[in-house]
Amino acid sequence: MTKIDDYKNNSISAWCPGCSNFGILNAVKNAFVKLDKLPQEIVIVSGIGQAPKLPHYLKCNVFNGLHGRALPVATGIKAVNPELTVLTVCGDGDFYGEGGNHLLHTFRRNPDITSIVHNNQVYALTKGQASPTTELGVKTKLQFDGVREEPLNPLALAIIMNCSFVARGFAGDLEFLSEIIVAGIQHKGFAMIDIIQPCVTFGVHQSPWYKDKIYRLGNDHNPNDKEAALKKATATGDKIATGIFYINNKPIFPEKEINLTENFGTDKKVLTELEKSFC
Amino acid sequence: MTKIDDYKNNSISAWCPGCSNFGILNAVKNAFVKLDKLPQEIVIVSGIGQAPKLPHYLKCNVFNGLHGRALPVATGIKAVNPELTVLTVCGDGDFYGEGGNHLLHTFRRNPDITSIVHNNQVYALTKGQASPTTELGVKTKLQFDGVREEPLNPLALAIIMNCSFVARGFAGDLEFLSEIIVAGIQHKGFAMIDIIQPCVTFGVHQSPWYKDKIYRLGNDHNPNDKEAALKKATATGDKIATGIFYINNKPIFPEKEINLTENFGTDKKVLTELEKSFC
Amino acid sequence: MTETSIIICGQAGQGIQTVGYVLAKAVLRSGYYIFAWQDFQSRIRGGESSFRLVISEKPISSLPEKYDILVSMDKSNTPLYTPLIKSSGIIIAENGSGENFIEVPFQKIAVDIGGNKIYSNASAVGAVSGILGLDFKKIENVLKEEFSKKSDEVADKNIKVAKYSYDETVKNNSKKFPPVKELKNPGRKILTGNESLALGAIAGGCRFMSAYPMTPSTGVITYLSETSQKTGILIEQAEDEIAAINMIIGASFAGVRSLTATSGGGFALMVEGLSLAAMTETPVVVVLGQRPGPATGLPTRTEQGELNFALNAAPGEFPRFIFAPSDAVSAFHLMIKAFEMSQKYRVPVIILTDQYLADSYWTVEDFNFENIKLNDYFSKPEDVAGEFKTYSITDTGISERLKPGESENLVIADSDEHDQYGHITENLTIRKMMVEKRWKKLCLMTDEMNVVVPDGFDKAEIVLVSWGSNGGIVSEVAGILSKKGTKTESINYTEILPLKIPKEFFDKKRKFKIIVVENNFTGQFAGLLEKEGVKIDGKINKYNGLPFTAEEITGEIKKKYDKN
Amino acid sequence: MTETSIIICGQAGQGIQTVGYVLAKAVLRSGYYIFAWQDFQSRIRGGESSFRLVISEKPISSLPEKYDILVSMDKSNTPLYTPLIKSSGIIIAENGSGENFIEVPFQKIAVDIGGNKIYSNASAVGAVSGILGLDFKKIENVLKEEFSKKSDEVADKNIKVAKYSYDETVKNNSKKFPPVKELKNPGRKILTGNESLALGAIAGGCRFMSAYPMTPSTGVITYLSETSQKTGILIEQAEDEIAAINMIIGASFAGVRSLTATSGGGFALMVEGLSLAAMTETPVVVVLGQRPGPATGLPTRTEQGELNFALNAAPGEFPRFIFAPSDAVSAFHLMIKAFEMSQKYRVPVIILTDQYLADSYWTVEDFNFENIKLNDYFSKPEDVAGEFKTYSITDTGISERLKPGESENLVIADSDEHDQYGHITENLTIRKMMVEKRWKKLCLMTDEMNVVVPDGFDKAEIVLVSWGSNGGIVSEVAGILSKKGTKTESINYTEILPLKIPKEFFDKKRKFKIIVVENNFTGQFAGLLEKEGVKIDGKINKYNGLPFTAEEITGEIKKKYDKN
Ligand SMILES: Cc1ncc(C[n+]2csc(CCOP(=O)(O)OP(=O)(O)O)c2C)c(N)n1
Ligand SMILES: Cc1ncc(C[n+]2csc(CCOP(=O)(O)OP(=O)(O)O)c2C)c(N)n1
Ligand code: SF4
Ligand code: SF4
Ligand SMILES: [Mg+2]
Ligand SMILES: [Mg+2]
Repeated sequence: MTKIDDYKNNSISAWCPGCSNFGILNAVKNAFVKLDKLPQEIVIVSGIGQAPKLPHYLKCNVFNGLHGRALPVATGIKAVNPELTVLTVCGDGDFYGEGGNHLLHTFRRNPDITSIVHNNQVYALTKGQASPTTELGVKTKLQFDGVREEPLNPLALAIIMNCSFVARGFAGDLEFLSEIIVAGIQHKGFAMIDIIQPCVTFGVHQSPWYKDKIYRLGNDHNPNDKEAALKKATATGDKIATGIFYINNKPIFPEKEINLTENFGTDKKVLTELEKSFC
Repeated sequence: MTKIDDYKNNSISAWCPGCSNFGILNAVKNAFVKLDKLPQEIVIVSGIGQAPKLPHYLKCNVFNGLHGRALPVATGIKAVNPELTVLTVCGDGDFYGEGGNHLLHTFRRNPDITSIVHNNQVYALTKGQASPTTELGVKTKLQFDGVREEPLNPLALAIIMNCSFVARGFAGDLEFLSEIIVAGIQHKGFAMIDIIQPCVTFGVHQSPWYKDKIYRLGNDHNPNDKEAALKKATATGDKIATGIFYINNKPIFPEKEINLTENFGTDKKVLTELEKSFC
Repeated sequence: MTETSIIICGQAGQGIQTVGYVLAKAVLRSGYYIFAWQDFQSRIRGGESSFRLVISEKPISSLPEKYDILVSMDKSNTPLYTPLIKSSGIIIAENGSGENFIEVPFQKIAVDIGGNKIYSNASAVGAVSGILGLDFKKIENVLKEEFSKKSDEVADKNIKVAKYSYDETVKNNSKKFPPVKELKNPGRKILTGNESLALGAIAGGCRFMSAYPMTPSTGVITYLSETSQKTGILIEQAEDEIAAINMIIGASFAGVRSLTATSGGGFALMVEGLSLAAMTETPVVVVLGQRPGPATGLPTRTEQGELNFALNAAPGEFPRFIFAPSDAVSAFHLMIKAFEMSQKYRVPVIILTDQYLADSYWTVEDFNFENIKLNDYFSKPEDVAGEFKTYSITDTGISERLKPGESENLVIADSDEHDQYGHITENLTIRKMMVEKRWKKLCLMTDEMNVVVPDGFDKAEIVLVSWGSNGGIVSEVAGILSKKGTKTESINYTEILPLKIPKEFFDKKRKFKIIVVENNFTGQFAGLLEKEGVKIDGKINKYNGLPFTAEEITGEIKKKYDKN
Repeated sequence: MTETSIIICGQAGQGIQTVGYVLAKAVLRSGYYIFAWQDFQSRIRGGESSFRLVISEKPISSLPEKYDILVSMDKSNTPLYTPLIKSSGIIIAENGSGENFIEVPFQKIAVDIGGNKIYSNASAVGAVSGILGLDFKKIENVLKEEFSKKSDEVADKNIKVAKYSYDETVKNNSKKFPPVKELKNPGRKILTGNESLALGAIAGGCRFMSAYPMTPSTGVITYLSETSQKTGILIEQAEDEIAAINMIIGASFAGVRSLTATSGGGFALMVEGLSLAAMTETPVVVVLGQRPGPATGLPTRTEQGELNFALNAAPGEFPRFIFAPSDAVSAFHLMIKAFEMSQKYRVPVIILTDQYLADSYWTVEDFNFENIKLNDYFSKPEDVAGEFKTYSITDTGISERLKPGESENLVIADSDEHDQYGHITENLTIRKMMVEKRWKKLCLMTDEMNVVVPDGFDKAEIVLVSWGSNGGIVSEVAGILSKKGTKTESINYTEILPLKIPKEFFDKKRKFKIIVVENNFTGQFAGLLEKEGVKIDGKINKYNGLPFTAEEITGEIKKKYDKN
């Protein structure tokens, strides 16, 4: 069995003291322990932002790519080496803003990867502009008159796009969050986990505000029921559900799981056969 | 009153003989007549593909831009000159594939433009690859083993994203289609009209196949009812609904409708005032 | 027959490509060399298009100014292409008049014999092969191979129609051309530049390709898709070009050789990804098939307007390889080299092609598969001492490479500036070290470059310099000029960056004139040489979307230098 | 006091920028010149950062190697910045020891006097101004202006704390610095490069800006957003950089001057849009704020690594303008020129800045608003004869322009190759004409370019050539070297493309050495000159993410040329 310390590295974090990102980091480590994944079996692909620095504070394989482009990189990795456990870690700007088109089509492609989205409703690293999930009317330096654009509902979007696994976590509920992450990783297919991640620096709401409102989805919610999932995802009112909203088992990409990394060079017989068609 | 001929230009079409694009072209012209729009009042922004050649076969202002990028161009035009009637004309690859991220965020931004999507379920101009709406299993030169990715449901996506006006048309039902286009243009906000556009060259299904299945949404459908709209949009079975699925009135971008094109140069008083803060 | 040139013209969708291809293959098998270029519009049906086929006893890779035979499948196309036919040439069409005109009722024969006008193409094939005096058996075989994929009946009908048309033409027309002879057929092949690139990718160990369709490069992924069941290469159409390059970066990071292909507009979208590949030192091979720009430009035409873009694309500074194949053989071998170099140096490689190279059919003597040797540039985990460093500082700038998951060693890559382990850093001393590490590779990279220079070329009066797909044309021009008395040599660059320049170019007292021939407006390759201090004596540029012909270049030189 | 230099250091989030800014403004109002550079990390809280402030009686735009005063707001930062302090310098901090150390309990004073440790900054401001002998009234005013935006109470408390700290410092320390005097204050301004660009955009008639946040350029849109109610400029944050450039292309097509701003990675995503602007001849102005690459690189540091990228970015060939401001005044005026030129020639204009220019505070004597004259380059619909042609062929390459919707004239633009009306064409004769039309503009465009050259510079021993933000530094170096006996001149390029080169550079017998100073590894500007045939005698490059200091360059030159 692996231990929390197996994933510990000695980097000094660049996150703000007290940030809820630390909670997510711990939940991720916990999930790895629960799954007994060796660091070498894991690849975390991340984008650019505060949240995407996460894999630098862990021990595992890491590809810290471009802002908005974690999904295709992760897809490429998993496509050629299905033995790896591949996750993405992104910010909400990263994942829903710059990277929106990849998300839309990853729902359709359904690679077997797990995406963790630190949804702090802000572009933190660039110092506080509105993200696609910022609420209407919130004023920022750039949205000087307040946000005019309707916030995007990631869960509803994922469900309507038949995403294979859709969940919401709360950075302040480490235990449940790590359970959700475990389930997401275990799920065969694309698992999107949106995490409410209060930002102590730029955030409109802080953890205590959320604590009152957040509840865990119970056994009465059937994640195979799309309609119910959608209802939960679009529910308005004072309560915020966390947990697994939707599960939709469907073929993954690529259908044949072959470790192509073991496959070096090309059979000259094949070449010769192909060549014939040109004679 | 304007007449059909007011929109006629003498270009020779590069579309295949018999293509259903011609039906859409006529429906668009009809709509302009019904709305009594002068050619000069209209701007059509298009992408790249077979369908986006449409504005070259019309008389109006035209901006034929890049593959996938019609929406932001149209948004920019309408933002600074609200007096113009701005449409986009795109292919399904153009609009849902390359341009997916703009679509996602245009739903949120809600500019007062009307988007016509020629959904022929194929990348026609590049000779027949799968588009985001091609059905599972369809074989193409590139999707040699058949399409593996789930088709995108544009209407459901639009509705869940609270798109301001969501409709489906059929290129073979000119009359109803032009009514829908009229309604879309009249609607204040972002109107997305997905049009079933059978491709005689690469298409899996042709017009007669559709004719049997297509029906017009009647008065029993209330487009203000989001749930009903979603149900219609996700309905499976043999029938294909056309008409206005969903209407959601909400603030447009930009909220203040000011014709900035009439506004030349800068008041030096403002500059002087701003300058003071740096002293 | 030593050389015959044919235009087959018609509307898009009429299948003139099939006519041309069947003829080309049959002639190839009679031991001739083939070169064929396709000229088409950005549309699916209708309009104007042509398949230009040159048949020769000698290797050939350029087009003539005027052709021997016009085969017109479409009335409205005939007048457009007639001006390209020699006065001694002939026109084969459904109807028309004049001395050089051969009337063949393609459609009538198709319907009468095959029962459907879709066999008009077979009828055209038959007529032309009759005129050429081709052994019909050759045509029959090719038709069988091509159409039995559909059904035996279709194949049969094609053959029947072709045969009828062949016999009729032979009967009704005294041959006007020296017939195609039966030469020795050493098993030559014809294939397009794109097919050749794809074959090179297979030979180069490619395991993953992702791309978004874009003319003129789509053929690469299409071929790899069609053959994927045999090769085991994984193919994925991406949602956009940004996804395509990021997917292959992922796959390459995981440990497999990966490819993408696009054109200028799509490449523009890949540029940020290119810099990601460079910063993370993840090998990628990107095919950039040029077409006339800016923006959408002329999607189906040819140009060499994106050399400077390829050289300088992407934020930040890093070394890269740029190759520009001249023909199908060169495309094949450079693709293999691209994979090898990108793996060895962990840098991006760009392969510049253009519509002329990508869509043309080229004759290949032999790919020499037996000489291909791929090297595995990954280290063995057991050879790694201590904690693994993705970006270890070495004398060469090249660091050891491991695959994630293969061993306990963790592989860490970062698009931020990073330390040797791959972790993000803001230590500016490390920053400086890393910039130097990345650039240190340049020295060895330059050693890998080959520029083929004719012996004693500096004794010539004129040295024509070209790059990429103009190689064949320019070498032909050199031959023509030399024959006419102006000693001319040609040097074609296919390995462009890091740039190597023959020392003779810098000789202040050199006697030869350097004339750079390029398919662009600004003379981009000339500029590259100038930057290094080479004086350019003349530039010949074409930018209307069409390839050069040898006659054209010869004419320009004559005009400029008053050479015979 | 003639010149004093100060480092204020601390963690991100501690507000050292406020300390520095308040001091800078107060000193400015005493008639001094200010220059301040900000050095920070890519994080929100913690870590290491500094605000470097130089106060001088003379204009100044560069940083010293060593500073007079260190103000440390954070214990862990103190040892990092202490090495940058002169041996005669002093350190002001909460605690420490040594002769040059002044202990000021920032936090204690903040809590005791203001009731909250957030007033520590005010305490630091007070202490430093005490040391500098600043008239406290000046500080009080600035604090009031800055903090009364929040509330009068906050302003008051800040003032109280600062005053207390000021008095204590004055009381307890014998002054070590010649005090700040009351010079004549001619109403100078301080502002960052980004603010200056934004102000230039307002003055240049900008009506629409869309951008996606990216360091170091975000400040441009932020300033325009903050002032939008006054200016009426419409601001929209885009979902990505592709949307940003396409939105401004749309707005510009509709008829308004439009702007976007980004950094290298975002610019990469705009490259296809850039070629769309070029092909459709739609004016756009794009600010490219450089930072060290490749890829994400060092987001908050400085570099000049994207000149070649800006020069060659985008598929296809087309002319463009590139400007690279040297300081705030230059940023302001070049932004206006950018708008004018892009409108006049209907071409894209790229403004190259870098973190050094964008984030630094520069002193501006006067923007001379009264001299700004904007021209309306649109035609009057009534002056248009016949059917309107968006791309009419003219002698200059410049076509008439109209706004869609303004009249019966239809405005048609196309990213495909097009005819004069703007409709898609595959006519290759028109293609050729259109390529030539687009390039014809180059001639007049070149005439618009200014390169400021000192009189008789060719009599110097050394001519230092730089571009963009290095102008001030390099001119200082020239002064130092000249004073030491090596006659040195400096030429700083702010108007880069189309490139104009002083004829003296080409003189084979020139006596002066050309040394090019750039913040990059490969010497990109040097390469540009070389391409045109200029021999470069030396290159000085820095690429660790930090700006040059004059001492550093002087040292390099000494090393290389053994010049004292
Ligand atoms: C192409 C590109 N555009 C913009 C940026 C600048 N950028 C860096 S992080 C960021 C936003 C971060 O927000 P989010 O993804 O929500 O992460 P957070 O910092 O909030 O955790 C932006 C816009 C970039 N690095 N690359
Ligand atoms: C950036 C970019 N990528 C790819 C292309 C090539 N391309 C042109 S049209 C097209 C697809 C057309 O499909 P669709 O949008 O569905 O239009 P249709 O032709 O089917 O009407 C593609 C991929 C391009 N022009 N630009
Ligand atoms: S800015 Fe916000 S989200 Fe980012 S590390 Fe700080 S508190 Fe956390
Ligand atoms: S390819 Fe299909 S969609 Fe395009 S014009 Fe032809 S029939 Fe219409
Ligand atoms: Mg965020
Ligand atoms: Mg389509």
